Amino acid sequence: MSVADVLSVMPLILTGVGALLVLLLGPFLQRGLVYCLAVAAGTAAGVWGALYPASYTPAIPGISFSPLARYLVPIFCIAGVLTLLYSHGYNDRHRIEGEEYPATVLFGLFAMCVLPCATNLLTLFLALESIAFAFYILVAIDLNRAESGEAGLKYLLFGAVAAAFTAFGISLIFAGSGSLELSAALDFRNRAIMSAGWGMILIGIAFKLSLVPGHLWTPDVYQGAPAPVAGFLSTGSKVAAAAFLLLLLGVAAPARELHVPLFALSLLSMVLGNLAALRQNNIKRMLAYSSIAHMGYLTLALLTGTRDGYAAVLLYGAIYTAMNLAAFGAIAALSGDEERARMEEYSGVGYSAPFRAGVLALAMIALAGIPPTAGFMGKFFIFYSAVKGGEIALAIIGIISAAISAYFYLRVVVHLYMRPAETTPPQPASPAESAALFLSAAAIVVIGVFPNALLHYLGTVLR
Amino acid sequence: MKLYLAIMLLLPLAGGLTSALAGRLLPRRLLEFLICATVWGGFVCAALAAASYTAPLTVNLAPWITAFDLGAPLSLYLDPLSLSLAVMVTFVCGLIHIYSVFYMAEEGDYPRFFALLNLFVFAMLTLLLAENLPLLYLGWEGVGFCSYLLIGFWYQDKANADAGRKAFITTRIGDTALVIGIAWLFQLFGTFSMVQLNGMAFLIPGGVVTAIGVLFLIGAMGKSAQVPLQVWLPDAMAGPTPVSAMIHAATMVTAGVYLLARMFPFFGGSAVVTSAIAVTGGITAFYGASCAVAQRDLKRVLAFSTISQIGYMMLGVGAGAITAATFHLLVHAFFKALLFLGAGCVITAMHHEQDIFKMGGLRRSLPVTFWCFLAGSACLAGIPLTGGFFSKDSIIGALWLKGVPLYQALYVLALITALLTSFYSFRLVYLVFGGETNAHIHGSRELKVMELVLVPLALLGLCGGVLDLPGYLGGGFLGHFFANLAGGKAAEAPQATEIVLQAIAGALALAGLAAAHVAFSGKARAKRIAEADNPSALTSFLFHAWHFDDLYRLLFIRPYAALSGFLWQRMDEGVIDDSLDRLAQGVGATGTWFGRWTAGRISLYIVSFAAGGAAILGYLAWVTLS
Amino acid sequence: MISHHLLTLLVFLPSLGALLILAVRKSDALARLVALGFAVAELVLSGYFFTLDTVHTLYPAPAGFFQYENVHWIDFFGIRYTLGMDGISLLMVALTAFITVIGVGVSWQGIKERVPLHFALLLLMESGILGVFLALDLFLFYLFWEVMLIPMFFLIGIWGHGRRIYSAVKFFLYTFLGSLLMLVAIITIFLMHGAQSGTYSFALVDLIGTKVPYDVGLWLFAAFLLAFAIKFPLFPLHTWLPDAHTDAPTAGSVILASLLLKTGAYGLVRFGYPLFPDAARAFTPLIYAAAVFGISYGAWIAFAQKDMKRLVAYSSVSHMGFVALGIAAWSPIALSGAILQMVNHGVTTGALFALVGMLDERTHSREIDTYGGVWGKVPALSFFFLLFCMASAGLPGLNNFVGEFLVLIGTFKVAPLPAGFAFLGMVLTLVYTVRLVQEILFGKERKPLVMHDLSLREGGILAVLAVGAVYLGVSPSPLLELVKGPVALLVGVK
Amino acid sequence: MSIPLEHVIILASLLFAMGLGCTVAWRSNVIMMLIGIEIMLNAVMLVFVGASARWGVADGQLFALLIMALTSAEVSLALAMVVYLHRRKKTVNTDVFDSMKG
Repeated sequence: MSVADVLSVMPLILTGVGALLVLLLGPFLQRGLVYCLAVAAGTAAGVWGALYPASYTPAIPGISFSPLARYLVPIFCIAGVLTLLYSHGYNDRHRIEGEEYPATVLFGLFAMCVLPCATNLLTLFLALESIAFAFYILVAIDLNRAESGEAGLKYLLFGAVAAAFTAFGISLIFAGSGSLELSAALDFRNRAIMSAGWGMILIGIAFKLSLVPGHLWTPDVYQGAPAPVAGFLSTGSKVAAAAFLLLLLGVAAPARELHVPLFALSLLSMVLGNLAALRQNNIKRMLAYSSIAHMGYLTLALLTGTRDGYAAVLLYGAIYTAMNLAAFGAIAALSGDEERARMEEYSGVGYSAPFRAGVLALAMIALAGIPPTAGFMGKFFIFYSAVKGGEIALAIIGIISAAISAYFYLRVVVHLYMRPAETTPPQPASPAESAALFLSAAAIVVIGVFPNALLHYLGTVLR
Repeated sequence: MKLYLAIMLLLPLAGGLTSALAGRLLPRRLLEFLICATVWGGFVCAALAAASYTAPLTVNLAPWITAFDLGAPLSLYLDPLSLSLAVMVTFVCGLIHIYSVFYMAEEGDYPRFFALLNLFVFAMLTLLLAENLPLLYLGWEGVGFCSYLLIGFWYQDKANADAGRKAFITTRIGDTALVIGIAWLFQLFGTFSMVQLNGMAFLIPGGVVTAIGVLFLIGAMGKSAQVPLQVWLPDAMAGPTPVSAMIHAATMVTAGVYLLARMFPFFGGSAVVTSAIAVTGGITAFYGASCAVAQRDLKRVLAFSTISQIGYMMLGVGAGAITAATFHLLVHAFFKALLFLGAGCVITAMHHEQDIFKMGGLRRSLPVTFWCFLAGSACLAGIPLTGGFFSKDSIIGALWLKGVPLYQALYVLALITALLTSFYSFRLVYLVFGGETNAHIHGSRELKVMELVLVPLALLGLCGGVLDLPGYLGGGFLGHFFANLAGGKAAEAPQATEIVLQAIAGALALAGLAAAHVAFSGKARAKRIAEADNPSALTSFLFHAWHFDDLYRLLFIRPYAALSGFLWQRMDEGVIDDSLDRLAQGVGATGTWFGRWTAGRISLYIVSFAAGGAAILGYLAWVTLS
Repeated sequence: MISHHLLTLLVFLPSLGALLILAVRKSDALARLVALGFAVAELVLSGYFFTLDTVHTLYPAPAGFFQYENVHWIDFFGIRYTLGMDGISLLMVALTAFITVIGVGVSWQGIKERVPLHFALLLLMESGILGVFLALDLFLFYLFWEVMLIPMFFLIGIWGHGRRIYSAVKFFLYTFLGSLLMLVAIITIFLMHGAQSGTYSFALVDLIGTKVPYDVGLWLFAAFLLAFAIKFPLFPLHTWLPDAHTDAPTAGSVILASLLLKTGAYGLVRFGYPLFPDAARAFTPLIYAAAVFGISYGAWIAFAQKDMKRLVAYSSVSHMGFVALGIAAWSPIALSGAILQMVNHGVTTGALFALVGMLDERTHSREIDTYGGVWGKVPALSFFFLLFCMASAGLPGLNNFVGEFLVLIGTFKVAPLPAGFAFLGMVLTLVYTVRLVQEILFGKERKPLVMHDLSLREGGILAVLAVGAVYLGVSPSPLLELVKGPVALLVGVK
Repeated sequence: MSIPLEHVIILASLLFAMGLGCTVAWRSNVIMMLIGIEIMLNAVMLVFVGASARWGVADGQLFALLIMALTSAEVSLALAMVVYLHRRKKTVNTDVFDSMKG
């Protein structure tokens, strides 16, 4: 293990050590300082990840800082850092104390950073489950709200079942190919066992990506979890799950027998997610259903099995991260002692808190896929790759459901700007929140208008 | 020449715009002077143009609509037809403008009135002088628009505004046919120039000529108040009397006749079209006369007589006697303007009472009006040697000379109508001016001036015959002037025939006079007045103008309004929009139903998940193992 | 340098103004002034393009375009930032700049709340619409196409009346749903062209040459047509319009009617027909039917309306039918007429909405029943009301006549039957127009309304529009000359 | 190797299905659910160990060991949560915790 190896896995070290440090030093430091430390670790990991050249040679067994990792690690780090920035003020107001929160976030971030670096199934699975573990804790961390614990229980039980499926799938792949290398997943000599393994993995991932019918936990967990956690969960964890599949697939298309299951998952998720969100009056549940639908789009791109499709998945991951972080961040920043849950509670907020509401509105417009936001660019890429990959029927269904989805996103905007205020205006936002919101909003706009550089980089990410 | 024509058009336009935009800022006298001056200026231009006229010519003023091979420039065409009508229009309108100044002396909203009056003259001259059909249509609609607003000038009374609306919409129905005709012509020939089109009819099948001719005829029906589009004209009398005189008697309503005369070379070759025109004219002439017999409102009598007289002009066109039709048009303009203006004097004097059964004895209190009105009635009735006699007779004669059964039948109809015309003309005179006065007369300085305007018109009406004397009296000016027009040269009849025909017509006119005398002079007059309140069934039928209004209300207006509401509330909001709303509701409800799956119970979640997994695995097993 | 990017300046100048207004937000008066300043500057700039008679471009421009910009943007998909201006675009741009000034003018006093935001949205709207009229890259076009929905959504939703939120959402969803399928079609033709030629490009000039199999072309054109027909709006896809128009604030209605509807027609002319000529021909009977039916249907329903604004809204359905008819005929005269009619309808209907807005500001009622005898109270306002009603009814000498006449004549030449039915619309148009005039201006006062006549600002707005209406009616030739070249290129005649 | 891998997989599948059945059948009892999950993971480990033996590599055994660690962590987390929730509602019936739905 040379210095170069150490340097190449520096993001992992930074986040991992950061998590430990936060946990150890937490009792002795001021609360703000703890968050600062966590943010610093996350930022450093992200910057390092973005700047350090990627290579395929494993730094340590099972880990290599691949181009995919170089693309995803900064995204995860941004998600983690923004989450921390949102959380500070939020946790203050909601009396979520203790250093275990930033430590767990950093731990989750660490696991996320490991995932794209994985070179074998074992690391991959462990990373995936570690992420889940972090979120089991984070979701249930708000002891003042009964929903938080309830959501944690549901997530944990459901997650454990799903993890069992994934693990069984991996074990079958191992049984079929005799190897735990990533390439083993594409070794179809033993077709029956391999398909069964892939089917199991698919089901497990359907849970992670909240694809129908593994989606049922999503609304409950989003609602129950603290808003920043829900934001982190909906972005980091989902992108990681998508990356899990991409790592297994490389640049190869999914086996042809998987086409129908993937098709069904995508179709059901897009339609059900968008429709169920239509009249949802709880904003976080609405975002949960929207999440389901968006993961349906993602699956649509994946389904095509083309480089374009995979690139679209990766781009969409980044864009979706920006959009959802902006949305949940705004929700967190607008919350007082309690979160604004119902839509009505956002009435008139557009004028009492113009910046935060503006970011929320922007996020909604982006989620609806309206240009010139990144959401449009992402959807465009997805539907482009779908049409190019021959999935025209599904693309049309998806696009119609996306059009319908504009309704519930706009409902939020309607409440923000077009209805008289019903609740007390929110407190002023902290600088950290403002900065984080500004960052995510800027990302939405910049990726929406100038996606070229990112797109070109994506071309090099896929092996 | 170009200058004359341009100024002739621009003066009234400028006057109208000035009055519309700055009328309130100018002193009233100045404005009044201005609007009269513009029209008289137009007359001077027309006269100068007539003086220097040598041969038909086209004048290009400016481009208007130009797109690819479509060209509709602002170009004017001067030929005997347009020239003579332009002179007449400017002259009659000039007189009526002067009359209006005094008639409307007490009106507060005078700038609007004068603006519309002047704009009307502009539009009418455009209509007459237009070289191409779109420009003609501009004038055509322009006069319709002015007429609409002038009928409803006293807009606060709903009836007036309704009358204006009725006129506008009814004529628009005809106009639409006209535009379709124009479009068709352009499709066939690629030009709008009437001069060019008139020489090209032979290029296309007769059936098409007929169809286009019928479309133009429908257009003319609307504007010239011919059956079945005549319903608007009687109501149009709601407007101020000078308006009725100028627009709804002398000028605008004859536009249809003008159009058909102008395009006659085009469809003159189609017997169907000419017959259709003639039949329309014949029926209308009879219809108008029959209704006029039973009217009680002074202006409505005149309105129906206008309908009837224009029917005669149509008959003339239908018989191919363009000269005769134009002759009658000109003379009619004089005497009908005269009658309306006389009626205006009467109405002013009678404090806006228009019921002829409530009038009487005015021959003493309004002697000038009486004599002029009498002259006008004589012309209308066609009493021998008046202008009306010669002009009407030349049309009736032309019918007979066609020598075709259809036209001979129309000849008989025209004679009956002539008898009726004479009867109702003098009925009117007897009722209004006969008997003894029973009302206080409102005399004023304005009334004196108004009466003065009647005199030149009366003279022109009486002596109008010299414009085109019959052959045995040395032939006429118009006949020569129009000789080069297609259809301008009327069939020359032997003088003996002509004299006989005129004798018959003259005798009938005198018979009508005699009948009116018997029925309405002296004691009989009082008896008729007493009877008037319980009219017979026939009188009532005629009084209600054959119930055309009721029929149309039943057939068109009510269903239109009902269907309009139906389309809006049942179709648009009920079916189309509601189905969308329902669809949206349905989609939303489906969503809520989907949402119910997330019931909050983890056991259900896991069962669903396991079921999904089983389905996928089952499918995979089925695919890989089969 | 800047002279090569005039089009960019043209498109984004209003956005700049909007950002400025939002950034300052100091006082309402300042916001108004800045908005007016930018709108007028934009109008001047668009006027400047009329003076450019020669091809003046840094980039090789396709035939007919005298201003052109073509810059790298998203190479990954072959998307370029391509703006181009020909006679048709110029006309639409000028209309947009003109109507935006009017829009700023009519909302000068009517908008009392959140003034800076309102004016910023108006300017953003202008940017979006200008982008639609200038974009020659299909992706860019689509982008602007959607962008312009957002400001309108806010305008209706925030400052609207009645069921404003319902209307705003309906407007948005309806148009959004329609346009997304167009996106699929755009992607499809892009991929087909790429497969055929090897170069992937969204540029219109490239895509026009694509060989599209007939049956695929039908589907693709249908997707385009759906998007455009909703904007148009063609029967039976028009039901968003009465709601949106009625509930929008005055400036919103003006811009919606005058500009937004035109984007549909423009899209069909610029993209729909040229990209899929064969499919378009196959769909022509359908468009004829929708157009002709819409003309009569809209007019007929307008007659029954109780709300002035709704009446004018339905009249738009009717009038835009003529535009659709002219496009469907796809003959030089009809197409010129349709393009001219877009401008005409923009001026006339914009003016009518402005007038209705002015009446509404005075009496707070749009119910026709509350009015009556208005002429006696506010003669100047009534004068303009009558003028624009008559223009709308197609009185010759005013603007609408020229467009409708050209459309009808041109259509009659190639398709007598649809044109013949469309002629009947002329009568129906008059029926409802005259009814409106009658009930509002004439008759006796039905309710005691206190009204003051036009202010200088209102008079100025209406006078400018009136000059436009008369000018277009009397001297349309220069504008027809302007569109002649592009139309000839589109239709394929010399 | 005396037992073919197929047999191991079939056995493990049965085990997995039974575990799943356990989680599903006792529906709401959280303890039974955890036991079921445990059985499912045991099935996974069985396959790993079997496959390791079949292919002659130790990777599978390693994986199995780590799954053991994973399960213990999971169960401890779950039980902690159960205790926490039990304090609130005095029950281990998960379906009682359904305050969020729709």
